[in-house]
Amino acid sequence: MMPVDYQSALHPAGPQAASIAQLWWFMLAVCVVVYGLVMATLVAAVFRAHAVRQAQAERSLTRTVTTATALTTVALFGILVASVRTGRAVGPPDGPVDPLGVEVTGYQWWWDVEYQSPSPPNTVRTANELHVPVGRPVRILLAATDVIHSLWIPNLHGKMDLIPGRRTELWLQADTPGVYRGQCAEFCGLQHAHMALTVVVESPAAFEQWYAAQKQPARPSSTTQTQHGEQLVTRGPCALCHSVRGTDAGGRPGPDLTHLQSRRTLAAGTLPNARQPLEIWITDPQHVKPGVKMPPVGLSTEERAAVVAYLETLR
Amino acid sequence: MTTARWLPVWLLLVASVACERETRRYRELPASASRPGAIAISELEPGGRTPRTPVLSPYQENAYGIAEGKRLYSAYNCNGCHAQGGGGIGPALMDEKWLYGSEPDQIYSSIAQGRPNGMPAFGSRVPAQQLWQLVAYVQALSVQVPRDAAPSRSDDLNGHAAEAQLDIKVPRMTGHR
Amino acid sequence: MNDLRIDVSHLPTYAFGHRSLMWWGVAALMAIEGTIFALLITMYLYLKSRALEWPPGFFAPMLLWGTVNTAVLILSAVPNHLAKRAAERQDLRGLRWWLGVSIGVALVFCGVRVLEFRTLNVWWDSNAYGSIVWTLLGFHTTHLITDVIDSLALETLLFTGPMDESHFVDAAENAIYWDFVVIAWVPLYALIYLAPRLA
Amino acid sequence: MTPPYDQSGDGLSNAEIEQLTDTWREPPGLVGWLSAVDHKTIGLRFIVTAFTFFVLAGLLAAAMRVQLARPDNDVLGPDLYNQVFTIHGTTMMFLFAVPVVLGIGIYFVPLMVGARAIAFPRLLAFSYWMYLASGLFLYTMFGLNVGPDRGWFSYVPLAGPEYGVGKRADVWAQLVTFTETSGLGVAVCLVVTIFKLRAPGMSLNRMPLFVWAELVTAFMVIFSMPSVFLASGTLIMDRLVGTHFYNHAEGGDPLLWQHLFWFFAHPEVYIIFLPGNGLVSTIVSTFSGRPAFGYTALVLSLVSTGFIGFGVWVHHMFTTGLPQFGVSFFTAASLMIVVPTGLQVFCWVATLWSGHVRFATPMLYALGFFQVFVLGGLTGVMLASVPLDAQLHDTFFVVAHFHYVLIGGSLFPLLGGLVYWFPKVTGRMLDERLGRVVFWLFVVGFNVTFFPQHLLGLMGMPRRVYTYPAEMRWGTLNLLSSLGAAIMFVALSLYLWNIVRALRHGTPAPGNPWQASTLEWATTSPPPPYNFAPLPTVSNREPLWSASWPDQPIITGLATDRREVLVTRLMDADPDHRREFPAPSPWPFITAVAATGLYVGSIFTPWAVLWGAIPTTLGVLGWVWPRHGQRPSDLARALGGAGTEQRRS
Repeated sequence: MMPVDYQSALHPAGPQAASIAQLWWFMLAVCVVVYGLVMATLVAAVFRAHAVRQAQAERSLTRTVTTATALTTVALFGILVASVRTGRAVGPPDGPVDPLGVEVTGYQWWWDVEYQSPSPPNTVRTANELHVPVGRPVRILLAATDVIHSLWIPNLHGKMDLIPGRRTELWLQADTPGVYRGQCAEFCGLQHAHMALTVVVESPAAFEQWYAAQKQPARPSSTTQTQHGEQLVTRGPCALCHSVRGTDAGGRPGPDLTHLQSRRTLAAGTLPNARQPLEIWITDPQHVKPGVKMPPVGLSTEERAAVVAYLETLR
Repeated sequence: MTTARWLPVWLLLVASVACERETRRYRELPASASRPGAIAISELEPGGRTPRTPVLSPYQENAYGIAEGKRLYSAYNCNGCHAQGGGGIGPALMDEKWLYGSEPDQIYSSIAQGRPNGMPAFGSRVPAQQLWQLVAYVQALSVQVPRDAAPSRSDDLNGHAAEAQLDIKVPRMTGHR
Repeated sequence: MNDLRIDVSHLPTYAFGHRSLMWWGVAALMAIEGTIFALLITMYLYLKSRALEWPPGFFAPMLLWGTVNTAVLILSAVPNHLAKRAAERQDLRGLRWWLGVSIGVALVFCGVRVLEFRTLNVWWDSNAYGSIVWTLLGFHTTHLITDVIDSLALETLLFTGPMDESHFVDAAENAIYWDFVVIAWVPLYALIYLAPRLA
Repeated sequence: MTPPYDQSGDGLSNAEIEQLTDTWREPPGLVGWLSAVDHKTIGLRFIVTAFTFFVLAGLLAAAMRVQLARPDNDVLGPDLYNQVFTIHGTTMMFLFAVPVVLGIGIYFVPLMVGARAIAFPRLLAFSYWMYLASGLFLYTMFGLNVGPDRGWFSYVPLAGPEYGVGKRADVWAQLVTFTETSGLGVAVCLVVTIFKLRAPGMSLNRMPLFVWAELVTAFMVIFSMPSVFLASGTLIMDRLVGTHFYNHAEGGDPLLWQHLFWFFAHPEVYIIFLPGNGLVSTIVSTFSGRPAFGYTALVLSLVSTGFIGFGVWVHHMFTTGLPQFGVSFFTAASLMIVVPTGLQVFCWVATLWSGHVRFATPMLYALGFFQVFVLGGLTGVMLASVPLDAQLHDTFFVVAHFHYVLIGGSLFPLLGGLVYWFPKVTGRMLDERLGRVVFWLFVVGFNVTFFPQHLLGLMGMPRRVYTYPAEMRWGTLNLLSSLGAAIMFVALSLYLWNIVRALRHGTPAPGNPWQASTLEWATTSPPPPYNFAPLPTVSNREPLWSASWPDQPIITGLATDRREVLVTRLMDADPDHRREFPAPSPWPFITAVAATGLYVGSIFTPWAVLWGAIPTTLGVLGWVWPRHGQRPSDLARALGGAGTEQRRS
């Protein structure tokens, strides 16, 4: 089970999120003080026994108001400086770094995650789950092919939009190992609410292990049931949209299923990844996630059992 | 006052039409969207013609269904052979010529059962609901659907006008490099 | 109970220029339309700045008719100005005549405008460039037609009545609006016909 | 203080008064009702219609709060929820907030500047009918399941031809075109009225602050609405005739939409709350029994807000990856606009400080304004910062922020203003005790609803989600927020009940119940069709408070047998000339019907624009064509007869 506040801007797990949180606390302090002062003066002004107005009083009032305005301007300038400095701090690093390059593409309503690698066979493709090693800068290239989405992992950084026809990027780094949650923050249609991704921050060793496993194609299935399931998946309806590396299934419109079992959730964070949810999901996706692009494919009971059995071998 | 008396009737009419046009029909597999039974691939039958019973295309008046069909048309790579309806390896879908019939159920079986000379059978891979959505889109390509349910242009490189405008043929100008 | 009175019965019942309500109404209208023109121009430049080649995949519009039309439009300022003067002199005959001439010139312009659309070398649904030039030209044409209709109505009124002095004010404002349509065209011409050649 | 000119019209004979009434009265019957042009009639229609839409949008909000009250709720499905939140936002922004502030201006600006009528009354009538048509159009379509579902911002490509399936996005776009037509028309009427119809002696630097606020607002309408007009127009073209403004593959750009939209939609925020600021100035000054402190400072703040308001739109686009340097500029501008707003707040506090405060209901709403609006302003400062906005943008924090700004900055003053001016409009007083109860319920309900949403945003809850998983632990705060919404609901129902009851048996209002200083209280309540029997003149900013008021000169010599108004000069408002105003006419209504046909038709076919233009043009011609029997003029006589009959009886 995931920890409390695994999707919160106030519990930073990396330098970027940390400096933004710092800025937040600073601004909160300033604003609380200002608000307190204004409200106190207001209450005093309303309830004070009023004096007879004379020119003298007006002049002193003018002085007070002018001072207050001047102070406001100064405070705002301070906020501007703090904001710009934070902006620099959370931007792309100036010095030379060896970042981990990830390309995240938003679809209605899931995330395609591709780890770039100088040698093409090392490229790893997964979905709705992002693994990051502790302490290494990550350069996320963002793209969208249908509508505008926005990648937001509050514990690591602010959000950045994915815009069709444009390339955007997001630099982040994670220092605290753990499992965090990100979510689409730009309204993108029917299932905008169910477009989340899991972010796993782990030690470099653990990351390398995971990466190596992800590179592998799917294992051929052994039992008759799983073989039946493989037939259905790779020759049947599933393969038009999903790909399972190492088989004939090469569909692109849907998430890559090669290592489905290595992920924590199904349907972009809609369901936990386990047998029963998986069965429910395959049986009637439109009930679980109304409007999702995955159709009910009308499998018989034993067909479904076979498919689930096969999918469970994809670890 | 007669108009006033007819108003509710008229409104109901519009309502029914509008609802059919706009409903996002993702939850249900429409009753009529089952696979039609054995469908003659050719009109030639022993013992002369029997009048064919028309099968309704469940999505042909539903904007959402047609749009889904449009998405699948490229997702399932139909445009690989038929292009954007203009045809290529496969026959054009925008013109009036139909090799295997233009009735919804005929289009359905063309996709489901495949056709000689290269059209594969998708029946075993594409669920009925999506097949019907594809049928609706193919009908849209040949302007057989209501204009206010037809999809408009796509957000991609397209030489062709939006499906909704297919019947306003604008002459291309001699200015292309 | 107060007995101080300011008697205004001696004041005139109409006034020209910025003294009249109509002038301010037209000014506000021109502010609105002007903003739309400015935004359209900005859109054009924005799209241009995002394109690798401009015009993308098409020849620039042919200069001939656009240039002819610009000349016609600038010429039309003359009868229009005379009409305005006649209106301010409250010279009905003169106003009838010069307004008629202005309408004639405007109609010529609209005729040539049809040819202009033909010389754009692109359709609105070809690409973003086509969309913006058609919109620019179309929006300006809309203003032309509106003002022509306005002038025609006014001209009819001048012959049939019923009218009073305030209609001279309307005529003057109508002339001012035509000047606006003329002035608005100059940057549009530069944008539609010259910008693609500079790029 | 009773109105110095009572109905007998000191300076006008009873016969003249009767003639005035007869001249300016709205014609009877249905046709007369459709022909109305009196700014009080139209203004009231604007206000009543706007609050009707406010109630509808409020019910939609309630539906949303029910859906979000607990995790994984399924009262509303995603399809319906998206329509509901879109129509809630669209209604509140386009059909309530803007029309209502303009409507209040339509009703009170001519009264506050001491004018007989509003400029271009038929344009005003047309604007109202367009506005009404737009609202009916939206809700009819919603009833037909064609309600817009792409958000009130209608971002492309989601609302574009490919992903905006069906006609829902077109409905939104045409609704916008409708309401902008209406808003622009009203803005023109207000500007010209304020510039040219002020009472003699009311130079610009003597105008009431509310009038200044409406003036700046009208100008912002004139320069911002063309932008969204263009945006919705190009969106319709993209969807209907296949243009490519927003198609990245053919050289268009989705961000172009965002620029056009926010270049309008940010100024719209100021359009919505500047009149609110004007109301606060009025109420604070009246109930402190002294002129608003720092008149010049307040006016300059309004004007500079108006200008800076056009330079901050990009802070809605901080997460789109625009160049760092550019966005810093917009951060600076967004922070700079806090200065004039802050200055205004300080001036109001100074007014209260040096005045003698009376706690009538309107004053309570003004104080509520401070509590809410200042907080919203401060969260606005936070959102102006690019990095912080990257965390808060499109979360419930922003939802909380702009409800604090808009409800605080506009609705609180409006609710106060309605109580304040209710006696002027109806001649009856609202129940003060119930009014106070309602206020406290409302202010508590509001804070309980929206304050928790700040925290939800920080806890990572994005906007526009139709539900959320239980494990996110957002349930409690959402439930709290929904409870607050229930309290607000009760409060507003009681507010309406108070009005309904007062209309029947409210105590008759004295001439100037709040001892206010502005001209609208110098005539009877409700005001006669001609506003003021003899037109007033002024010689200072607080006419009704000045000792010299009783022997302030009055205007005579304006015709009483026809709709003649006094046009004054721009700066010093010296009498310039007399202008005859158009009589009531059904043509604006007819034109609006034709234009409605054009707009609605153009959702389905581009040809509707052409065929709709013809009847619309005819309508306009019928509207502007002079009728026989206007004032006989030497010219007309010279022309031999045309128009020499006396005005029809």
